[in-house]
Amino acid sequence: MSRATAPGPWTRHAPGACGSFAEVALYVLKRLLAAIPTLLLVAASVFFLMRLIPGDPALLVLGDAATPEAIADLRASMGLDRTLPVQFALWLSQLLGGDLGFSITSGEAVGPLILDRFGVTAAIVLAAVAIAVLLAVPAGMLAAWKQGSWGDIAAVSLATLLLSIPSFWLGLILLLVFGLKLGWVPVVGYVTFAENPWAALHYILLPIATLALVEIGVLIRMARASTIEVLRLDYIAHARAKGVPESRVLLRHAFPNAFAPTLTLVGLVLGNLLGGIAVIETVFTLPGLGRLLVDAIFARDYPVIQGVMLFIALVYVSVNLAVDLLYPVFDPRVAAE
Amino acid sequence: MRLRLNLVIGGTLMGAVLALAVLALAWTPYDPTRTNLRRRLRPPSADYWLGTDEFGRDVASRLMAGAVTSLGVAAATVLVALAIGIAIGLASGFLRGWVDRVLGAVNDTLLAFPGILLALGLLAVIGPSRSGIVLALGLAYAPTVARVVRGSVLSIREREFVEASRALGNSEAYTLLRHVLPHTAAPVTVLATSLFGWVILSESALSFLGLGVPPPAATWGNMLASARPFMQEAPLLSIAPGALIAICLLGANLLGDALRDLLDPRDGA
Amino acid sequence: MSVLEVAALRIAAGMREVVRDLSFTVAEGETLALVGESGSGKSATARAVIGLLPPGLRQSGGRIAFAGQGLSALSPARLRALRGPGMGMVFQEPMTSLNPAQRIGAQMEEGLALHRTLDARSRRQACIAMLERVGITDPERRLQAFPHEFSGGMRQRIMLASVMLLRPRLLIADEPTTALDTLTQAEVLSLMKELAREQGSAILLITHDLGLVARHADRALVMQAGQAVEEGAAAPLLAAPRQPYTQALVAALPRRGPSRALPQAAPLIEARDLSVAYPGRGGWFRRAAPMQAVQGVSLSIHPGEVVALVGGSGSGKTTLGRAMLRLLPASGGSLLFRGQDVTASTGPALLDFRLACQIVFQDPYSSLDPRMRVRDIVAEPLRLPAGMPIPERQRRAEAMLAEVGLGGLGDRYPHALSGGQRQRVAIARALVRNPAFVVADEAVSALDATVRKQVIALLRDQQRKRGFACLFVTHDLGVVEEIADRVVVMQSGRIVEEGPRDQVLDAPAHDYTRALLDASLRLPATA
Amino acid sequence: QDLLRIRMNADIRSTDPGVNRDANTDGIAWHIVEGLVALRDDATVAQMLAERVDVSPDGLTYTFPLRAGVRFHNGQALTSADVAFAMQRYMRRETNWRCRADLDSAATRLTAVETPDDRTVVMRLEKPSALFLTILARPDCGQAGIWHRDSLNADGSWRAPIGTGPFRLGEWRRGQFVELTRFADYAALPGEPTGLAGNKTPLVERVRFTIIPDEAASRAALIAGNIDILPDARSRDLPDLRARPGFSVHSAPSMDLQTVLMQTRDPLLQDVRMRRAIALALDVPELVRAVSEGGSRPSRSPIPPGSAFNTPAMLEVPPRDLAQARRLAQEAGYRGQKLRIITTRRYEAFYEIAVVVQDMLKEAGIESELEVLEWATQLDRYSRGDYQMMAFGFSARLDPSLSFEMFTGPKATQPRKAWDNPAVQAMLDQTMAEGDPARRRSLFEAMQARLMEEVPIIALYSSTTHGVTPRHVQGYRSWAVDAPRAWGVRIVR
Ligand SMILES: Nc1ncnc2c1ncn2[C@@H]1O[C@H](COP(=O)(O)OP(=O)(O)OP(=O)(O)O)[C@@H](O)[C@H]1O
Ligand SMILES: Nc1ncnc2c1ncn2[C@@H]1O[C@H](COP(=O)(O)OP(=O)(O)OP(=O)(O)O)[C@@H](O)[C@H]1O
Ligand SMILES: [Mg+2]
Ligand SMILES: [Mg+2]
Repeated sequence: MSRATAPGPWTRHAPGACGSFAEVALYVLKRLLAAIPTLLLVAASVFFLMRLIPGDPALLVLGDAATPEAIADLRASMGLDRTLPVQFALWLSQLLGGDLGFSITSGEAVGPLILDRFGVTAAIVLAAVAIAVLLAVPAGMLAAWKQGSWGDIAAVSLATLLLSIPSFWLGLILLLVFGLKLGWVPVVGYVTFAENPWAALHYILLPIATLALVEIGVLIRMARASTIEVLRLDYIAHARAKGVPESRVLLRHAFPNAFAPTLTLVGLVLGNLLGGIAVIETVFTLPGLGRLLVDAIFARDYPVIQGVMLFIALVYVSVNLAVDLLYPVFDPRVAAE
Repeated sequence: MRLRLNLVIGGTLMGAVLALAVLALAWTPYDPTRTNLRRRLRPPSADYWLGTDEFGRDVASRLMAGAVTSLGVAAATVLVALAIGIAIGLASGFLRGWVDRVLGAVNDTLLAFPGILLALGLLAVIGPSRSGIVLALGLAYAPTVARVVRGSVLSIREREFVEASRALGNSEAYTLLRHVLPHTAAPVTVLATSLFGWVILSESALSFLGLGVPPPAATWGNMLASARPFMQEAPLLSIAPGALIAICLLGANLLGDALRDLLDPRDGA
Repeated sequence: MSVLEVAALRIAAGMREVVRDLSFTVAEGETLALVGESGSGKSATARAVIGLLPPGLRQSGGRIAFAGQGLSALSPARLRALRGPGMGMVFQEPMTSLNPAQRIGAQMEEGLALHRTLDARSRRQACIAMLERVGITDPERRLQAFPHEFSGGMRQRIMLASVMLLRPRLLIADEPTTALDTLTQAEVLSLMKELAREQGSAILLITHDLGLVARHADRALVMQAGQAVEEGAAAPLLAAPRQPYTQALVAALPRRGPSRALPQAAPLIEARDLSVAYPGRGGWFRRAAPMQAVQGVSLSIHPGEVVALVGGSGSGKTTLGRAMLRLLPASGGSLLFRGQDVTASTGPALLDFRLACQIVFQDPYSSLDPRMRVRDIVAEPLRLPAGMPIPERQRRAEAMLAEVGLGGLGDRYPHALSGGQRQRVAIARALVRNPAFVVADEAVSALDATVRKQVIALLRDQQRKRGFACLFVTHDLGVVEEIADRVVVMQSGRIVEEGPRDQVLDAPAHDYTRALLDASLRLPATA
Repeated sequence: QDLLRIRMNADIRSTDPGVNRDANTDGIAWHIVEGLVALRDDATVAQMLAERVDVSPDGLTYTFPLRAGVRFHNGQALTSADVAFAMQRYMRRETNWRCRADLDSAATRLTAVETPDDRTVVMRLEKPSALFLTILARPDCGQAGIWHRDSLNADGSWRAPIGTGPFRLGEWRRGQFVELTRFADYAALPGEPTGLAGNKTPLVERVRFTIIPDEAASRAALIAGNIDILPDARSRDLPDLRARPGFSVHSAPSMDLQTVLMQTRDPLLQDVRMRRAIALALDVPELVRAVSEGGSRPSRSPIPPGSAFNTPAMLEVPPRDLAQARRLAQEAGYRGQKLRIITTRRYEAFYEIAVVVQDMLKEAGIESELEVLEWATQLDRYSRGDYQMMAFGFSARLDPSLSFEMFTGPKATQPRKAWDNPAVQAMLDQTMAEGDPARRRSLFEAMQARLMEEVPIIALYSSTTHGVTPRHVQGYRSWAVDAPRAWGVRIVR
């Protein structure tokens, strides 16, 4: 469910890569403080939105045989018998103490639960995006450089095609072919890297491939478009007029400038993937954050939903912050603003 | 050359899907929701061109009906997203100041939400229905539209004809509607085309998680979702709607590219 | 011996030829100016010479030889070896011709590393020396800076430094200064000439500015629609042009008009101690100090008077002009219109003021809504005050269009008009409501010399006919000569000199005015 | 090598038996802890930790002599004090034991748990109850499992189960698996395994319940050799799995009940003729065949066919009669209004039932549309009685009284109950106190007759559990409850 597109975030002004450490630290602090209203808004809207939704966690736990007394007992033990504002205030005050509360279905502490599940998701998303960037950016730049050639047309067509395949469908087909027909990778399960890196790799290979393929489509096009844009500019002609060889023109002059806008997109893609990963985790039955969220929603596990949402929002903010901090490395002009 | 190829291929793909939908409004080989439990999961045959699904419904008919639903939902969603997004984008781009800041915060909040949660929440509150999906996805995509519109408003408002309009004594509202709004048309058209594809994708992803347009109405997304258990014994059941989604997306993407090129001021003027 | 020989050059854009049968030579140490209107094929020629035609253009015939060596016969590698030390090129746009992501030190050294066998230290030394030479202070530290940390003029000088570092035998300069303001323009060009003389480089100078040609070129070649029309030593060619096209170009140079005696009257519009500040960038912890663009300016303009507002770039001319129309809020002082204080008026009072005032902008393209027909653009001001029926508005618009020489073009969209025509539309729009006061912000600066001449004439005629007062913002003293009654000179947000035109131009009192006058390029013949 | 991998469709909620639970949680719990009594395959009650059960003639006193030689996983011997300790915790309100209310209700009230000596437990009731032992044995009550007091933390909160069962808790990795290890000192009963009773000797070193939510992925995992037992294959996968060499399918009737509920307070459906019309419009055998892929038999009674209380009359299926259905609907004032049938995709059977019902109603001229809800929402609507029609399934009730009780009751206080009829309610109360099976049976038959007359719900069938194992797994059997049993199973390569 890619929502990534055109222009960068709402505002963008970061201290330079050349800014002093104190400046950068202050800036990071400022940005994080500035994110607080957003996070609060997220927290509040999640809290109240979820409670608008019909469905009762106590009922879900007790199932079809629930008696009214049993439901009331369970609700009381879940802390759901108090009024909404009181519940919200309680949750917020807990939150300020760094406590995300406990899952009302499993009783686990939400904080560690999220971190635990995030490991899987982060591994997949980061690997997929890294692979996609490593493959797509050079491909897109070469395509732009040879604009109009057969190679370019092939790259763009491939990218557009990849972009047009639903990721979950691709995932299923990969699973069918490589898991079932060929038996190269296990079909279900997950082992953490800490346990057995080699086995872990096998489990997350297909999800990574699926995500990477789709993102490659997005990134090739973006890298190509921004490279074409850059190649039109005078400083490229200037470099050539100095007798700079083409390889150097591409690497030293076109790449950093063309990569800057792509970087923004990478940030957005990362953020979006975190939100949309649930589908992939469902296909590959991975115990990740997306799956945790969807399951928690289905189970009306309010503390978990709230925690995950807040966490995702925080990651989203941080990723964009990281992109902003990295941006001046490729485009020092940004630092000036 | 590339431009025309994009236009031709994209147009053909979208046209074909659209034609399928229009045809489905008038005629399908069978009633797409008619179950026949004695004919479940039949392979393709002369009677059932693409076979039958787990309820013995004709897959070809359902694909056609699905085109109507999927395209209809996508079109309505795009309209909702555009309406909301353009309003927000115009307001925050043109008025700037605190309006921009507040809308920016709300927008960021929405963007920080995984679309699924937003969709689920709204769907559960409104009740699962086509209009629910449309509203939910429309809201989910509105921030993206708002961002694009705001960006183009910001650049347009710096153009001198906007100032000229002010200098004529025209009111802000008039200037906004008469001189700024029309100029967001190009980027918004391009965006709308891509959006169309994304919505089809998202609707199918939501259906896949069991949150989409409620069955038994056929959408490609929920067909794909219900076909998934039969991936092995009836692969066509999943391949066909998946392929249609891909075709539709490809068409939308190519058309979007063509439009982008067409509307690019560098080549246009 | 000639450094560059171009024979029967043809350049095609698709099926269309944009350069036809062009031949010329540039001798060792000589400066050849390539002159001509926009689109006449000057840049295309320059790019062809250095072998970097943009996609879409290709050389379809002719021969280009550098130092006797035909370029088409060279391998890409040999050609590359030639670029830099053989031919250097300075581009028009200082803002985009340096790589924004690279420190300027690295960019300057790049050429040296490629073409000379010097160690890193001596390369650095060379760069520092060169930067110093082009007048960048503290060069050692500045090598570490990125291009965006420099002003346009500095960038153009750095650009020049990095090209001249390789001591090219031929320097190609494609409108190297059009993007700069008058003072900077003069500085950069003189520097370029000087460096070329020191190093014995020949120059192929491309420009549409005859003033430049007169001052800097040895020979000139006049181009029109891709073809050479006239060629010869610069001074005689401009003094006595033979071809009608060249004659028209020369005739388009501004000449001083007669001075007028205006009847005494109460000021139409008056700024008293007016200040304008742009708010500083907001932050969470501190807010940057506001930028004072106009500081305590007092200026009154009388009915029917044309006041020229001149000054260097960033001196606050535009800001003052807009503030006088209340398009920008004043941060101090007051604004009086027909004796009424309109500094903070709103509603009907503001509307009345707006109805009486108009503005013509610099950029004829961006000041017209590209999605409206020309007739509608001109009719739009007649919406207010409400009441005029639409057919009447259309009729008036047509009449106005006819008056500015655009009769019958009402159905077109702006993009289907030439730059000069567009500016006429903008003028028609400004005048259709018969304003009492018009601000023209660089209204002709973006136009070609010949077209500029016509538009100035139109403005002057309309002014004489309708009698509106006009604040004419410009950095071009030539225009001032033609049209102004009075001149106001601004520097860093303040008025530094003010007086009748002839007095200010002939006997400037302020240093800044003198510098401006020196830098403005006028043909020797008319000076 | 000696690891048995079993599919589980979702993580467990806790390891606290009968407290924070669901079906999966119960299924893990019964490997670790045991109660005084346990269910047999046929849902009758057998002894487990108790040597036997002595009931006083007035039905108020139950005496349980404990079996000798039973040890907890920590090596401690089982004593009556342990039983009393666990029972007291169960009966405390804060514990939130699933079945506390059942043992503190009008029908069954436990008044005392006594330990006259180390090896004897005595329990006293307020009045005789036909349900008491069943409640103690119910899997969803955690079988009132007995654990050692070290299962609790110092503050009384639950830590981890130290039971007497054939397996001890190994590692529980949330979201991934629960692993159990063999309890070497397990004191097995002689004989054959049956239900949760009988000989429960563990034969593998480790059992891993792997969490695979997705059905298709589970089947794939089985085929790919990633799991050894698929306890709950979908019926539609069976033809394919049967056709594969090297796999065996173990089917067993289950005791749940798939139904269509009707809201008797709905303006249209309050007319019994309308409800009858709907029932007559359905071709139940065809519907059941389609939905269960031929795996289950239709049953119009809430008492499952496997139960001793199910009589031939209850299995009788009235034939479909479209003409009669139309006529009754007409009489009831049906004029083409659209009925809304609530269903969910969480449970495929609910969804399929709804789709088929809609289709069959259409043939009788009764229009309807599906309202496909997320499960939490459907459950909410169910418990509020906020529906017109609903495809719904009841989990297994192991006593026939409870099978009727699950949908019978006053709507005023329990809106979820479908059947609100004081006369029926009185009969139901009678069955709960009645000890004599024959008298109970005749009461149930009478209730069944009224059910068919008043049609507040349309009972359709009890489903069938299909376990699938590859050949190297031996000794596995499915049973009336979906969750699998790992004792008695061995791996032979
Ligand atoms: N990349 C291109 N593709 C096609 N046509 C081009 C291209 N670049 C320039 N042209 C056309 O070639 C002609 C000559 O352009 P050129 O840039 O050489 O003019 P110029 O004399 O430098 O004008 P200016 O003073 O505006 O820079 C113009 O008609 C222009 O439209
Ligand atoms: N929107 C703005 N925000 C902040 N500062 C501004 C803004 N516009 C102009 N300035 C600053 O105000 C000063 C005056 O600008 P102004 O545009 O009036 O100069 P100008 O004399 O018209 O220059 P030019 O000849 O380049 O048009 C400059 O230093 C400029 O950088
Ligand atoms: Mg040019
Ligand atoms: Mg200006």
